[in-house]
Amino acid sequence: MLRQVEGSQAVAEAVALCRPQVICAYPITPQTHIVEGLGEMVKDGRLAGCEFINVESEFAALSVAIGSSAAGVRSYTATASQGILYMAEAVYNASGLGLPIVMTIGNRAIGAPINIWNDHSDSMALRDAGWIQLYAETNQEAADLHIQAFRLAEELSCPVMVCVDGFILTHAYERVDIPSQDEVDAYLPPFEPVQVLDVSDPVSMGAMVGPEAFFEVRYLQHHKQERALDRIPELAAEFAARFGRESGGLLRTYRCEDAETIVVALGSVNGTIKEAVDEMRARGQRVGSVALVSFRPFPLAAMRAALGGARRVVVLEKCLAVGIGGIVSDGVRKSLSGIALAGHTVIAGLGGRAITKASLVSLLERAARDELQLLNFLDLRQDVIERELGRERASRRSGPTAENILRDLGATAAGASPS
Amino acid sequence: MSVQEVKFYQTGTFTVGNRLLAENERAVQANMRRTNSLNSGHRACQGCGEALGARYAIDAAMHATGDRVVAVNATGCLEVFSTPYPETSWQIPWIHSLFGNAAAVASGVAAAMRAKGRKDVRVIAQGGDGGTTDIGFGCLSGMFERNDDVLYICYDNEAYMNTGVQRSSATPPAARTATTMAVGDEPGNRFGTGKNVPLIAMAHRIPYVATASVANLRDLEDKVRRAIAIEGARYIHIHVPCPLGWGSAPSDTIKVARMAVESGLFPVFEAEDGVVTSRYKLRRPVPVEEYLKLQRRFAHLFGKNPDTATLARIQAMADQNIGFFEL
Amino acid sequence: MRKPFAITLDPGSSLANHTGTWRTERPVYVDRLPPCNNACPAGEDIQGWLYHAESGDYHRAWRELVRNNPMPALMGRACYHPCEGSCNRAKLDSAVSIHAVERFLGDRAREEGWRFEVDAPPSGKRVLVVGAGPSGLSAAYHLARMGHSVSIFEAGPLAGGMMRFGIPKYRLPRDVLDAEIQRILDLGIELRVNRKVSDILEEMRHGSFDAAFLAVGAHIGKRAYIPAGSSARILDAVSVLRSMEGEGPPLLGRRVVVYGGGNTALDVARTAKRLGAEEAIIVYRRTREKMPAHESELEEALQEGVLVKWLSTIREAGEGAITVEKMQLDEKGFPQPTGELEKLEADSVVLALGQDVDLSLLKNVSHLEVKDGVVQVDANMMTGHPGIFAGGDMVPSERTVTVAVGHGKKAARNIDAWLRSTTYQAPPRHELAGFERLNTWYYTDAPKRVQPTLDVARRQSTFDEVQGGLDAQTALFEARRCLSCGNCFECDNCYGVCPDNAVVKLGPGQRFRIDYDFCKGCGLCAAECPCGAIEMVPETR
Amino acid sequence: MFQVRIHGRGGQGVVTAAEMLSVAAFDEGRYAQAFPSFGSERMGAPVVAFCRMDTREIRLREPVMRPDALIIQDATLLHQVDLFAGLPSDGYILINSTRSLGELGLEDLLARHSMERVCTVAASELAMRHLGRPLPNAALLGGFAAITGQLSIGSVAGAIHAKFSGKVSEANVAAARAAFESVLESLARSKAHA
Repeated sequence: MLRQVEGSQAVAEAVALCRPQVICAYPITPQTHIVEGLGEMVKDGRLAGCEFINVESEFAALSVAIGSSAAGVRSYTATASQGILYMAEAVYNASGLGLPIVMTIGNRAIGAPINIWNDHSDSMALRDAGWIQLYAETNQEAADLHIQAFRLAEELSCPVMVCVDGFILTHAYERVDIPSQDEVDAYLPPFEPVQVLDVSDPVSMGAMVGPEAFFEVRYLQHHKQERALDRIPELAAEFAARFGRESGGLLRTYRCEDAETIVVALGSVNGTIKEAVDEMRARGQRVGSVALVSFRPFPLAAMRAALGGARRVVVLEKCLAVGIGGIVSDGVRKSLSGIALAGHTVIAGLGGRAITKASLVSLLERAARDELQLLNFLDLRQDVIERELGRERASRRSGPTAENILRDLGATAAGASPS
Repeated sequence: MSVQEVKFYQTGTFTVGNRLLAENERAVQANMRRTNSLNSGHRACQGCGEALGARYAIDAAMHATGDRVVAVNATGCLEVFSTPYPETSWQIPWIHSLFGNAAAVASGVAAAMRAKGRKDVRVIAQGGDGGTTDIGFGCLSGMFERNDDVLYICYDNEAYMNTGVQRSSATPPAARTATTMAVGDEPGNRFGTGKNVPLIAMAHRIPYVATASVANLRDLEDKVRRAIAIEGARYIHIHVPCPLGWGSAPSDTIKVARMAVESGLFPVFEAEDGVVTSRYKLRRPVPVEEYLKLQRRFAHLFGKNPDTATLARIQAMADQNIGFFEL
Repeated sequence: MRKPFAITLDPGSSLANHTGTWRTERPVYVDRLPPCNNACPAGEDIQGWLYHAESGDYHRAWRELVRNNPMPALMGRACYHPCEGSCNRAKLDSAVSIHAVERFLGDRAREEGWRFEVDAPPSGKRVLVVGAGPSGLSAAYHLARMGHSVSIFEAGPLAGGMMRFGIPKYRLPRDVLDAEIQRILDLGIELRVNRKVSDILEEMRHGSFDAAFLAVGAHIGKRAYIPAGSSARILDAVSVLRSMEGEGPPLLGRRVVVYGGGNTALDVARTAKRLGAEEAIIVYRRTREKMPAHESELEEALQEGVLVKWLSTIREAGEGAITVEKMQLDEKGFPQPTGELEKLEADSVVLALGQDVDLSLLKNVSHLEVKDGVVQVDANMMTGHPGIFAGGDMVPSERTVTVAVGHGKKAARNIDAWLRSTTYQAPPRHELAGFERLNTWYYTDAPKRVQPTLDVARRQSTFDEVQGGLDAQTALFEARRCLSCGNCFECDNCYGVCPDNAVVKLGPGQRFRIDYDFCKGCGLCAAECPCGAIEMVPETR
Repeated sequence: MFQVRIHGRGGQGVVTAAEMLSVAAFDEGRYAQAFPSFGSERMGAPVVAFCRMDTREIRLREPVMRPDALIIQDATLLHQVDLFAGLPSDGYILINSTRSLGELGLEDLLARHSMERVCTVAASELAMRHLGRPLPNAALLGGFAAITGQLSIGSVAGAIHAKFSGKVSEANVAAARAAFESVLESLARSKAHA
């Protein structure tokens, strides 16, 4: 049913429709509204037969989910930012044990300096932990991806992260079609665990594995994600057939046919990118974009097919791999090995810095004029950088960078102006 | 202590079994068909107190529940020596996740059992002192505070043995470990204020807290039997000597544990809803030296000119226990 | 369940890992010799029969007991129980009151009418036993159970020997004695009383006996020269005690002096008291410490008012009085006269200076060696003359009922072997189970239960038994005080304390087995075995 | 596409106002997108929320920088924050105040602004009267419907009903209708002046 709801609420209702039996909650902005919503549904009985557990840390949150999943029930939790780093050890453990937990990430920057706004540093930090990572472009997709995620996770016995841009999606009210329970039940069968802690058929899970087998165990995790490359499009297709809309899949192209320049990006920024693409097209520029949904597994072949014909690729990333630059770019480049085309990385939107259509258009203009470097920073305030570097050159005790800059901007740590 | 009052049976209830006792009065460990939850072939050291304590506890739990027990194990010696691929020694559904999250994983299993309507299946979390009093402490406290339906058993061998005997918050003062060497002007572990996790557990007002020792099987089994039947968060802290880490003879494991109890250094008691309800009265009290000198980790206190000052401080700790718990 | 590779494993699969290879020492179950058994002159397996008494199976305990000693009721009264002197429990609290339990079993046997069985088919051999004292009866009993036909020739009017004519009623009631003897005779043993053997060879030839066991008691009181007036009344202890049986009590007067320091002296003095003597004074030339009589006997005597003059000898005996000389011990501990004299009123003097055996029956027996008034025998109790064995008071050894019973058993085994023309091989003796072998933590604290004793007034006037028996409850309790030194009593400790489940429990009465596939040799089982029945022996690989 | 920016202080229901605007638009069959100026602001701190309305799907995710309308819930912000940034000269301005623009000292600032699109309304007072609490946001939405004509007062009432329930809902709707009327009146008045 079509409704105008907050993104977090849409995700919460979608998760509830998946009939989870254990939900672990630990508050961290901007994920909190999701578990708050679920908590309410458990309490008022809309989500029956589900245990909602308020834990004492993110580490405990995922650990509880590990226990409940191993005991054979559908398990869910959500986190963000520092939270996913705090549970990092358990993130690897869940995938190592092959437990099909679904976890929402309300994408947010990582401190210091502490920053509650959106970027992708958090989920990117755990990108190689053996979880499947899906990035939502809209709240509709955020909701739909959770339904697909449980199906995918349980088929492969592999945990899945659904990454939803903090605030931009989680706190945005927009139109979302929330499916009915029957529709979801028809798409998502009851959880049939591969392994379970069962007193009538005891096993030991989580053995210590030495050099003689560890390598193979790791490889098999990789093999699961290879299989996911096939299943993700199939599940998306089946979803489209049942629910009548496109959601998920490995990636989505926009006006890429005959495009000379193609922008690749994850998550909600693809909306603004499409606006920019349309404007460029209106100006007669052959520009297109690719929204990468499945970052892990990384769809090398699909990406190659989407970009193969272009002259240049601009990868827009909401995470700065300090010391190298882009992370998504590496995968894109790998997908294009052997194909000679210009590749540019653009780091944008860190710590909630707005990515505006205007900035994107001028970026694409410069791209068209081949003015982009290998690594570029969108709307980075060079003047501020220069002043701080000057300070540092001037005196050893130049003071805390973040506070210095805020002083320059004449803003207070709390106040955030819209533009 | 609810050990049956000793009728005169030659050995009463001190021995594991006693042919003169009625079948139902005998220890689970005396049973010919006991479950051996921790099976032969495990890789624990010779005379391992933890291997002993774990089998005692889990066998008792299996006996009390008709084998409906699931265990969650923290990283540590017990986990490593019991489940090295390709073999496991466990006879029950068992899972190892991480070092510091056993209590939380157990909360998850318990929640799952509740969701499945299987409250008959009892959930046990177990770990060493490191995984319990240090790195797992947060999850433990959370599990207590929520009063989750989990029995947490800590096998306390007073240091990180798995990694080569490093100091933990359960390591006693003056004890030599790899990170508190017996050198300098305060050899061994420094005297801190102590971290009495059983008392901390009691401060959570959980329904059941107990300490036990491998030197007192009946008492241990009895406590597990009682604890497993109670709903909510429960904690049993079992003292398990480690021949390797303590530098005691493998054959002395039980003797050492006994001396710890009889010296008053390891008080054995029971508490319900935060209040001590029973304690083991010392049967043959001994000075702490009797206990300490069995262990090379305290060797620097003895020798030609014994460190009488330190010995006195340790004796004072024992005396304080004896006074506080009315041992 | 489709299990993920390597991280998920099947239960209990570690059985594939044989940790026995870690072992450098292996535990081995042993049976050690309990000190009580070691100390018993009759060679009783005390721990063995207590084991059954512990579980309340008194019949089994009694049967176990009488494999070595046919007269528990009697032994439990008359024996000075050296077993208790060496009992390990004494180091914990106090020795197990073995004699009391033994007596309880003996009395229970009488009440229940338990009987002996013959263990072997008739051998067709005939054995003559001379003397129906403790060693004679013991030998006859064992020989009969071994299938031989046995005849006992007893010089006296009744069987029992010194048990009847040496030990007073108040220590050994006659109904008990008669019952124990009768049970033995019921095995089909022929007893002839008032049948003094004067020529053993003649007797054997005449009765066509294949072997003989000589067990004549020491009934002849030793005399010492004491200058005495014609009117002085001087008797010897043996005849005094014998005259208590049947022919009428002796006339001892109001003041009786007994000369000597052995148990017999005490028996006479205590008997005198019971016969109405106002004073019964023992004159002994040395000190209390040096006195050969048993402390317990002395204690009871003193309780009953018997007096003792230490360090004194009788110089002469006259009408109604004697003269004693004070002695003092020299550095070697021998008493030396001091010349210091003292007069004592005495209506009679009874000499209790030891006894001799009448060896007249041995005249014209060849290859026989007699020394210090006793017959020399070899390690098999056989005299120099083939087929003729001897024991009890007749051979060199301490003269107690228990020793005599032991002789009887030993002789019987050797006679049996000799008759079957083999030699008896005693089983190898186990290593002693000393106190240091025990882990006493496991034993419940339990002070011994004391037997009731008759109040002094009645002890001075009657011949009622002084020591009462234990009731079933206290007997059971006392039996359970046994530490089972050196012998597994199935406490399950080894089974329970093995960290590797490497001890296999074989079931009630079957004890345990070590599973060397998994035993790592930690030694916990041995350390925690209460009774020291496990030994750690080095692996020789 | 019609873009709205709402200025207020933490606790005044700024975000809720944006949400209700989007719901109202949604009820009229349009696409709408409402979102806060993502921050960790506390009670009393200046806050901003946005709402976009369009007949086609809204893909743009940037903050509203060129608003078609401004709703200022708290006049005390006027000289503290640059409220009018990006507002075109024909943009709508609705200010919660009992005072006139002149009294608010905005005449110079808005000299070149088309004044028929600027209006003040005593939303807090209306809220006090109907709701008993000075929560101006619902009332302002009524004023917004009046001044912009982007939404019918009916769908604004519907959005308020969707958000609140019972008495609170009714009171807010009443305040919104009152504000709607008062804005229409003052607009008529200013026409008359011109």
